[in-house]
Amino acid sequence: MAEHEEKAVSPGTPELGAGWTAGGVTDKIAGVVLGRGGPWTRGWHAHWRWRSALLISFGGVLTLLAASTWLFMRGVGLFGVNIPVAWGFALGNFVWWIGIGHAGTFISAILLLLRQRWRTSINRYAEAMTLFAAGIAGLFPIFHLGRPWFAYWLLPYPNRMELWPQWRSPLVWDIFAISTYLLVSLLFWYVGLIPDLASLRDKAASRGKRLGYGILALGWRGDARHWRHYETAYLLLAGLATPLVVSVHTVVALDFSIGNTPGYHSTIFPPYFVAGALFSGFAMVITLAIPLRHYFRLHDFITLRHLELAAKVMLACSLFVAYGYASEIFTAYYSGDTYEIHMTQDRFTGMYAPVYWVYMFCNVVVPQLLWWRRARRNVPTLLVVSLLVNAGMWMERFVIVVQSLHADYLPSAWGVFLPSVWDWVFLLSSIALFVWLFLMFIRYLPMISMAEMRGLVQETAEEAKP
Amino acid sequence: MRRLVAPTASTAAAIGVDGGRRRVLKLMAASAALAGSGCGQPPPEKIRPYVNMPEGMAPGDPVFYASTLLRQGCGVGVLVETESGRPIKIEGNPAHPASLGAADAQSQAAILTLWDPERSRTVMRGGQPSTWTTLLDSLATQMGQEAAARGGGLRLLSGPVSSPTLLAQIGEILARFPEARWHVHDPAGCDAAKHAALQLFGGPVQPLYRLEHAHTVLSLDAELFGPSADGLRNAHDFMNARRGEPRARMYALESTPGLCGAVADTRIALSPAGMEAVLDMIASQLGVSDAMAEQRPGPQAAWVSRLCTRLSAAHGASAVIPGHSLSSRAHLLAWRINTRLGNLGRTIHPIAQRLPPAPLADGTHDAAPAPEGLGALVQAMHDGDVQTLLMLDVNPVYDSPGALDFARGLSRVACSIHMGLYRDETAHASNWHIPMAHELEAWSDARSFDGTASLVQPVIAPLYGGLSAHEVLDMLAHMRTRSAHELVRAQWRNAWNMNDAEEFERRWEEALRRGVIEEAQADRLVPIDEKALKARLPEGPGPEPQLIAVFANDHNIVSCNQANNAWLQELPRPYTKITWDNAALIGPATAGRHGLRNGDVVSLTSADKPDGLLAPVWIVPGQAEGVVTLPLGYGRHQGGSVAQGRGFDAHVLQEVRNGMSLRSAAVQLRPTGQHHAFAATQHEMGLAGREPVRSVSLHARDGADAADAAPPSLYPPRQYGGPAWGMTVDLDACIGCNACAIACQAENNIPSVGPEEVARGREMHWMRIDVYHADSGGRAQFQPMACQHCENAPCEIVCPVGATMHDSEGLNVQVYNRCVGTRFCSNNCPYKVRRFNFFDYADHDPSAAARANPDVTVRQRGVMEKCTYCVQRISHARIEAQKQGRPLRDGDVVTACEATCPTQAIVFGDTADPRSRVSRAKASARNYTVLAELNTRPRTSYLARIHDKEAGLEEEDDG
Amino acid sequence: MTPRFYGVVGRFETPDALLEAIRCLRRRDRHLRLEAYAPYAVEGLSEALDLPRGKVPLFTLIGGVLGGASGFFMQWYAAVVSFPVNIGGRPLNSWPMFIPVTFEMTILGAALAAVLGMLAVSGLPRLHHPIFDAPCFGLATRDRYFLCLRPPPGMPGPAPAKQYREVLESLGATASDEVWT
Amino acid sequence: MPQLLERSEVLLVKLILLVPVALLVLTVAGMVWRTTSPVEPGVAVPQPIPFSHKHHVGDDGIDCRYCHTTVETSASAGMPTTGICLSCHSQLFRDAPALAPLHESMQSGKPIAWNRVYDLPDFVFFNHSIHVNKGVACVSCHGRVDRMPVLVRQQAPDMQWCLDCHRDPSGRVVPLDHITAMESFPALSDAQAEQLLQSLRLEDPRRLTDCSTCHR
Repeated sequence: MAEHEEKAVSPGTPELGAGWTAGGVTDKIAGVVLGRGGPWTRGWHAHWRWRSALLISFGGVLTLLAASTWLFMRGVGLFGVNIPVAWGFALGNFVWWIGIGHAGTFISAILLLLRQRWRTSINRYAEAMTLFAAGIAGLFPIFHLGRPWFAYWLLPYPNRMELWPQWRSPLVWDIFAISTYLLVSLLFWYVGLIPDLASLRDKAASRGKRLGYGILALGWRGDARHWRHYETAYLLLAGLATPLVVSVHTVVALDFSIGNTPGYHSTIFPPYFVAGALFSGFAMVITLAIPLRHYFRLHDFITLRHLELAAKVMLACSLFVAYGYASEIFTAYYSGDTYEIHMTQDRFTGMYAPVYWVYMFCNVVVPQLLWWRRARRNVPTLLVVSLLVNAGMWMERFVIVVQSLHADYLPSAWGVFLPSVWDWVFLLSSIALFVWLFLMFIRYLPMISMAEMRGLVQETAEEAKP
Repeated sequence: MRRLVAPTASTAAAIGVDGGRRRVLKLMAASAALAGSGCGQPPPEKIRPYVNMPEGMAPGDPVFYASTLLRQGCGVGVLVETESGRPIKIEGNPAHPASLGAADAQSQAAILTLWDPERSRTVMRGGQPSTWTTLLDSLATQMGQEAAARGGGLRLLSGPVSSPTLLAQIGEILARFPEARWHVHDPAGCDAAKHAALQLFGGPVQPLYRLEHAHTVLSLDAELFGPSADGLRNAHDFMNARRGEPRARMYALESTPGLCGAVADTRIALSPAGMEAVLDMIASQLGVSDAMAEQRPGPQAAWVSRLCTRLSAAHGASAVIPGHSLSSRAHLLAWRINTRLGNLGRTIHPIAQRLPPAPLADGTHDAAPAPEGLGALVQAMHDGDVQTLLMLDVNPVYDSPGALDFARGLSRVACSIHMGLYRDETAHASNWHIPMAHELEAWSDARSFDGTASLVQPVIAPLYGGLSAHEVLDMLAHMRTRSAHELVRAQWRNAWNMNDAEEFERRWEEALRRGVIEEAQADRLVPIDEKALKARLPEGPGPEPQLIAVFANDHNIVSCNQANNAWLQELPRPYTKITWDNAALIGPATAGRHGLRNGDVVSLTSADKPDGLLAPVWIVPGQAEGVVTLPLGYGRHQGGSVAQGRGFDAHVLQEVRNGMSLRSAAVQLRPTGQHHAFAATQHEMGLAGREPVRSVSLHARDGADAADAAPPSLYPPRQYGGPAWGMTVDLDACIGCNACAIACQAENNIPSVGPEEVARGREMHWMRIDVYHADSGGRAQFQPMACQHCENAPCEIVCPVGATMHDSEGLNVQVYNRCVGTRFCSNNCPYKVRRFNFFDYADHDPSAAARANPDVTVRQRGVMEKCTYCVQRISHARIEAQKQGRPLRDGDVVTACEATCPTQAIVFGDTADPRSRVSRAKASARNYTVLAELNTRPRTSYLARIHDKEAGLEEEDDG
Repeated sequence: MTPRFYGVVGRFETPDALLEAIRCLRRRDRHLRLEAYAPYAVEGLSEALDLPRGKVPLFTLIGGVLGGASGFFMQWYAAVVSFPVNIGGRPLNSWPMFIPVTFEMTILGAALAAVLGMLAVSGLPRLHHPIFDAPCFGLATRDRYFLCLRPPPGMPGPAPAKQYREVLESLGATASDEVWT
Repeated sequence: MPQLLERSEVLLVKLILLVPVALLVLTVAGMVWRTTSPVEPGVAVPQPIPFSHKHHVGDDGIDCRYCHTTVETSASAGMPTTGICLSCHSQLFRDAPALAPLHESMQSGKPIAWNRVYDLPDFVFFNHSIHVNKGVACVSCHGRVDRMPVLVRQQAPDMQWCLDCHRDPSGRVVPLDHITAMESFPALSDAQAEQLLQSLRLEDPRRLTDCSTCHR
C-alpha cells in the first residue's frame, strides 16, 4: 500500500502557494498564535511592531472610555448636533461601521454557498472584522441617545409600566437586526473556530493555553460524526446568514427611507445601502489583508488572486453605488418635487458640496482603476484605492445624514451642522478600538482557518494527480 | 447661591407661601433624583401646611389677582396667576383698556424679573452695604438743610409718572420745598413729539389713538403696536377695523422694518428726512403748509398724491401717525394734516398729561408746572446748583444721550440717591442706592395711556427687601414711613372724598377685583391752539447727510429693568431673529457700498463723537438705504450678569439740541475688519419656491380657496369620541409681536439656553415666529409655528419607545418621562417644531423652581419637548367640567398663546363641535394647512393673509 | 475500578488509507463499531461509515418557525392587546411594519437551533474522552487520521485488543494503540 | 497524549461555563428591578407630632374631609392647617406634651413640617378632586387608615397599579356618599352597579389610559 504513504502536497494554485502539506499550513498558522516558529520569534520585527501598534491603539481605547464617560455626564450636546440636524457624526459612524461589518459574513456565507475557493484563506479574519465593526457600530446609537441610561427601554421586557417598544419604529427593527446579526456572526465565527481551537489545544505547549483553547474547543475530536453534523450546521448557518446580511443593512437603510425627509425618503436606499456596505466592507478586507500578508509572510495563503478578486467585487460595488447616486439625482429631478430638487441642488452647490464631490471622486472615479489587471494586482495601488473608498464611504454617510437634514421643508427651520471636537474624538477613537480588537485577535486566534486550509491542500493535491 | 436664596425663602415664609416652598423643594428634589439614573428612593419631603389658610386659597389651585404693570409710567392691566401664593404667570386683564385681556412680551416676562435673584437686595452707600435706618438718619439731616434753603438744592428725577398717588406726593414735596424741581427722564419716549405738542397745545399733551374708528392709517416710523403703553390696544383696535367693512388700510413709511410695515397694504422704506418730505408734500397738497414743499418728480410724487387722495377720502377716519425718528417739525406737520383731515377727536385724541396737584392758598388745587427735562437737570448739576438728587427708577448714567455726559454732572451732586430694581450704572455712580420693590411686590396705582386708573396690587411680599417709591417720597416729604398700602388708600379716600368707611371698603374691594379703579374721562380732550396751528413752520431739514443713524427702541429691551431678563434677551427680534444682542441695521445697498456682511464690525463716528462706537452690522431687507438703525438698551456695564457685556451702547452717539435728545444723528461708517458672531434663530428668510405662507385677494375672500386638495389616505380617518382639539392662526391678523412666544415660555417652563446654545441652533421656544420676506419691499409675513398636532404624525411612527403618540382627543402627546432622546421624531418632523434638551437646560435656581408652573413637568436633560396645546390647561378644564357634570364648552380651554394675543389671531378649540370658534374659523375659504402635500393632516391650520389690491399705492393698481 | 476496554485506535497517514481501511472492515462486517477521526472534513468519510443524516436541519426548521411566530405574536400582542395606542393614525395591527422584527427573530431562532442542535447531536461539549488517552492522538487535529475499532456492546470475555491491533495494522495503520477507560 | 481534564475537573469547568448564562439572567433581573417603583409599600413614616389616624378616624369617627379640606375641590387633598388642629385641641389635650409643636406653630406662625407619606414622581400629575368626585374611595388607595396608629404607605404607586384601575374602573367605584367610608362597600346587584356607573359618568378607558391623562 505504498501509494498511501506519501502525504498530500499542494502543487501551487492561484489560491495557494506550492509545497504546503496539511501539517505545514497548520504549523504556519498556529505558529503565529502559539509563538512557535511564528513571526513573534522570527528575525523580522512583527513582534515589536505589534506591541507598539497595540499600545497606540489602546491609548485610543482609553480615550474612547474617557470621552464616553464625559459624554454621559454632560449630555449629548457635546456633539455638534442641533435642531434641525438632530443626527450627526454618531449616526454616520454607525452606518459606516455596520457597512464595514458586512463583508465578513458575506464572504463566509455567500461565497461558501457559491463554492468560491478563494474564500478559504480570508474568511476567518474577515469574520473577525465583521464582529468588531458591528460591535462598534452598536455603540454609536447608544452614544447618541439623550438618556443612554434608558437605552434598554428599546427592548421588550416585563416592566411595571406595562409599556412596550413601539414596533413601527425602524430603530426597534435596528435593535433586532443588529443584535441578531451580531449573534449569528458570532456563532458562525465560533463554529468555524472550533476545529482550529482543537488544533491549538493539541499543539499548545503550556498547560494554561491547552486548558484555555481546550475549553473553547468544547472537546472537539475530529470525529467523523462531528464533521458530518458540523458541515450541515455550517452550511445551514451560511444559508441563514445570507439573507441576514442583506436584511441588516436594508433595515439600516429603512432608518432613513421610512422618514419623510428629502434625501432620506427614497426607495433605492435598501439595495444601494447594501451595495455600499459591501463596498466599504471589501475595501476594509483589502486594507487589512495587505499588512497581514506582508508582516506575517502569508503571501502563499493570501495570494494576489485573493486581492484581485476582492478588488473585482469592490469595482462591482462601486458601479452599483454609482448607479444609486445617479438614480437618486434622476428621481429627484424626475419627480419634480420642489424639496427633493432643492436638496439635490444643495448637495451639488451647498455648504456640504465639497464633501459630496470628494466622495464622488473616491467612490466612483477612483475604483475605475480596477478595470486594469495591472492595478488590481499592484498591492500599493490596491491599498490606496481601498483606503480612499473607506474614507469616501464615510463621507457619503455623513452627507446623507447631515446634508439632507440641514435644509428640508420649511426654509425658516434651515440650519447648519458643524462637528464639535467631540465628534472627531469619537470617530477616531472608535477606529482605534477596532484596531486594538483586531490586533488582539491576530495574536490569540488563528487568523486563517487551519481546518479548511488542510482540506484545501488535500483538494488541490488530488486535483493535481494525473 | 445660598446667600442669594436665603431672603427668598424667609420672605416667602413670612407671608405663608410654604406650599410654594414645598414645591420648590419638590422640584429641586426631582431634579436631583432624576439626574443621572432614574432610580433610587426619592429624597424625603416635607409638607408645610398653612398655619391659617388664607381665604379663597386652596393648595394646588391657581388664584388670579388683578394688578397693573408700568410701561413708561403708564399702566397696563394684568391678571397675575399665583400658585400657593407664588406668582407664576401673567395674563391680560380684560377689564383694563390697555390690555383687553391681552399681554405683550414685556408683561409676560415681568414674572421673570420679579423672581430675578440678581435684583438689588440691600441699601448701598458709596458701594458699601448699609441700612435703611442709616439712610433715614442722613436723609433727615440732608432734608433739614434743604428745608432751610426752601429746597433750592433739591431735585427729583423720575421716569414719566401717571400714578395719582405718586403725583400727589410729588406735589406735596414741591409745595413743601418751593425751590425744588422735578425732572422727568423718558429714554424710550420722543422729545420731538413732546416739543411739537407743547407748541400746539401750550402744555404737555399726548395723542391717544382710536384706531377702531380709523379707515386709512399712515404710519411714519411709528411703533404703533408696541412695545409701549398703548401698543396692545392699538393692535387690537386696528385689527378690528381691518376685520370690519370697509377693510381698514395701513400705509407704512419706515426707515427700518417695524410691525406696522408687516401689516401695511403698502410699505415704503424711507429715511426720516424722506418721510418729512412726504409730510411736506401732503401738507402742501392739503394746503396746510405755508412752505411750498418742492414737488419731487417721479414715482414718489405719484404715490404721495394717491396717498393724499386716499387720506382725504377717509375724512375723519384717517390718521397720520409720526414716529420717534421724525423731527418736531414733522410732528407739527402731522398735527396740521390730522387737523385738516378732521381726525382730531375722532381717530386721534389729544389728551393732557397728568401733573402733580399744587395746593393753592384757598385750599383748592391747581396743576403744578410741567416737569422739566433731563437737559435742565444736567445744566443745574454742572452749575453746582444740585445738592440733593433723588432718582426714582431711572438709569440716566446709562440711558441719557452721550452728549449730556450725565455721569460727570452727577459727580458734582453732594447727595445723590438712586432707587431701582437693579444696582445699575446710576446706582454705582450715586452716593446712595435703595433697592426698589417690583410692581408686583408693592402697592401703587397708575393711569393707562387713556387715563383709566388702576391699582397696582402686590401679589407677594418683597422677595429681596425692596421698598416702594411711595414710602421713600413720604419719607422725603414728611420724615415718616407710612406703608404704600396706607398711602394709596388715603389717596383714593380723598379722591372719592368718602368718609363712609364701609362704602369705601366696598368700592375698594370692587376696584381690587376688577383692577380698574377709575374709568377714563372722555372729556379730557385738549383744544388745539389755532394761532399756533397757523404759525409759520420752522425751516425744513437741510441737505440730507450721506448716512444717518436712527436711535430706535429695541423690540424687546425697552427699559433698563428688562435688560436682565433672559426671556426677553433670548426672544428673537421680529425681523432679524437676532437674540441676546443688538446690531447696527443697514440696507443691502448700503452694505454693498461698504462691502459689509452680517456680523462685520464697523466704527460709527459723528461730528461730536470722533471716537464713536464699534458696532456689528446686520443687513435687513427693507431697511431704508443711507439709514443705519441703532437699537438702544444694550452695551450695559452694570445691572446683572444677563444684561452686562452684550451689544453696544448707542446712547453714546445720541445728541441733544435745545433740551431735546435727538433720535437721529449724521454719522460716518468705517469697516474695521473685525467680525462678531450673532446668535440668530432663523437664517433663511426667502420662500425658496414654497408656500408656507399664503395670501388671497380681498374680493376672493369667500371665493377662491387657499387650501390644497387633501391627498388620499390608505387608512380610514380616525373617529374621536370626545373633543378633537385644533387651532387656527390668522396670518392676516398676526403682527409678529412675539407675545405668544413668551407666553408659551412662561406657561410651559421653557428654559432659556444662552447665546452660545442659540448660535448652535438649540433654542427651546415651542412657539417660534417665522418671518418670510415675501416681496422686495421688505414687507414681511410672520407665521407663528408650533407643533401642528398632525393626525398622521410622522414623529410618532419613528419613536422607538412610544414617547410621542396620539391621545384620544387627537393631541400629539410628548411623554417626557418615556423619552430616551433618539431625536428621530425631530428628523421626521417636516415643520421642525420639536425642541431637544441637549444639555441640562432647566434652571435649578430655587427662584426658578418657585416661579415654575407646577402643572408642567420640568424637563430633564436628553428629552424631546414641543408644543402640547397647553395640555395642562385642557386637563384642568376637563376636570372642572367633569366635577360639575357638564360637557366642555367652547372657550373653557384657552391656550397661553391664544390668551395673550392682542389681535386674536390665534383661535383654539374643539374642531368636532361645528359651532366652536375654531370650527367656524376652519370653515373659512382662507383656511389652509402647511405642507398639506405630505398628508400629515395637521390640527393647526392657518388663515391666508388678505391681499387688498385696491389699497395698494402701486402704479398698476391705480384707477 | 478496573479499567474497561474502549477499543483500539489505529493511525493512518492519508485520508485514502483511512477510507480504504474503513471500506475493508465494513465489507467484513457491517456491524462493526467504527470511529474515524480526521483533521478536516474528509470527503466520503461519512458515506464510508454510512452515518445517519442527522437531525440538525430539522432543529433549524423548528427554531426558525418558533422564532418567527413568537416574534410576530409579541408585536401583535403588545400593539393590539396589551397597550393599544394611536401611533400616527396607523392601524393598531400594522402588520407590514411588524415584518422586519419577525424576520430577524426567525433567523435568530434558526441559527441558535442549528448550532445548539449541532453540539447536542455530536455530544459536545465533552471535555473528557477516552480517545484522548491514545498516544499522538493530538495529531488528529493536524495531519493524521485515526480509526477506532470498538467491541460490540456487552461483548463477553476478555478484551480482543490484540486481535483488533493486528486487523488495523494489516489495513495499513502506521501505529495502533489500545484505549482503556 | 494526556487528557485535557480529569472527569472530576470537567464538572467544575462546566459550572464555570454557566457563568455567562447566569450573567444574562442577572441583567434581565436587573432591568426588571430598575423599573420597579423605588418607593416600597408598608413603610411607616414618623411625624413631628405622633398623629394617630386610628384614634381620629377609627375611634372619634372624624370624616377625612374635616382635615383634608380641599380633597373634593383641588388637586391636592390639603393638609390640615394649625388652625384646624387647634379647633379641637385648643380645648382637648391642650397640655399634652405631644401637642407642644402645635401651639408653638400657632404662636410663631411657623408651619409644622409633616413628613410626606405618598410621593409621586414629579412627572405624574394626580388630582384628588376628580378621583373623589368619580367615586374612588379614599380607602382604595390609602387603605384602612382607621386602623393605623402610625400612617403606613399602603402600596407602591406604580404605573401598573394606576393602570389596573384606569383600564377598568367600573368594579372599583363606590357611591359618592361612601367616598370616605372605611369599611369596604357591600357588593352591588348588577342593576345597582349599572345605575351607579351612569350616575358617575366615568370616562372611556381609552381616555383614561391616555399618556396625557397623568403625564404633561
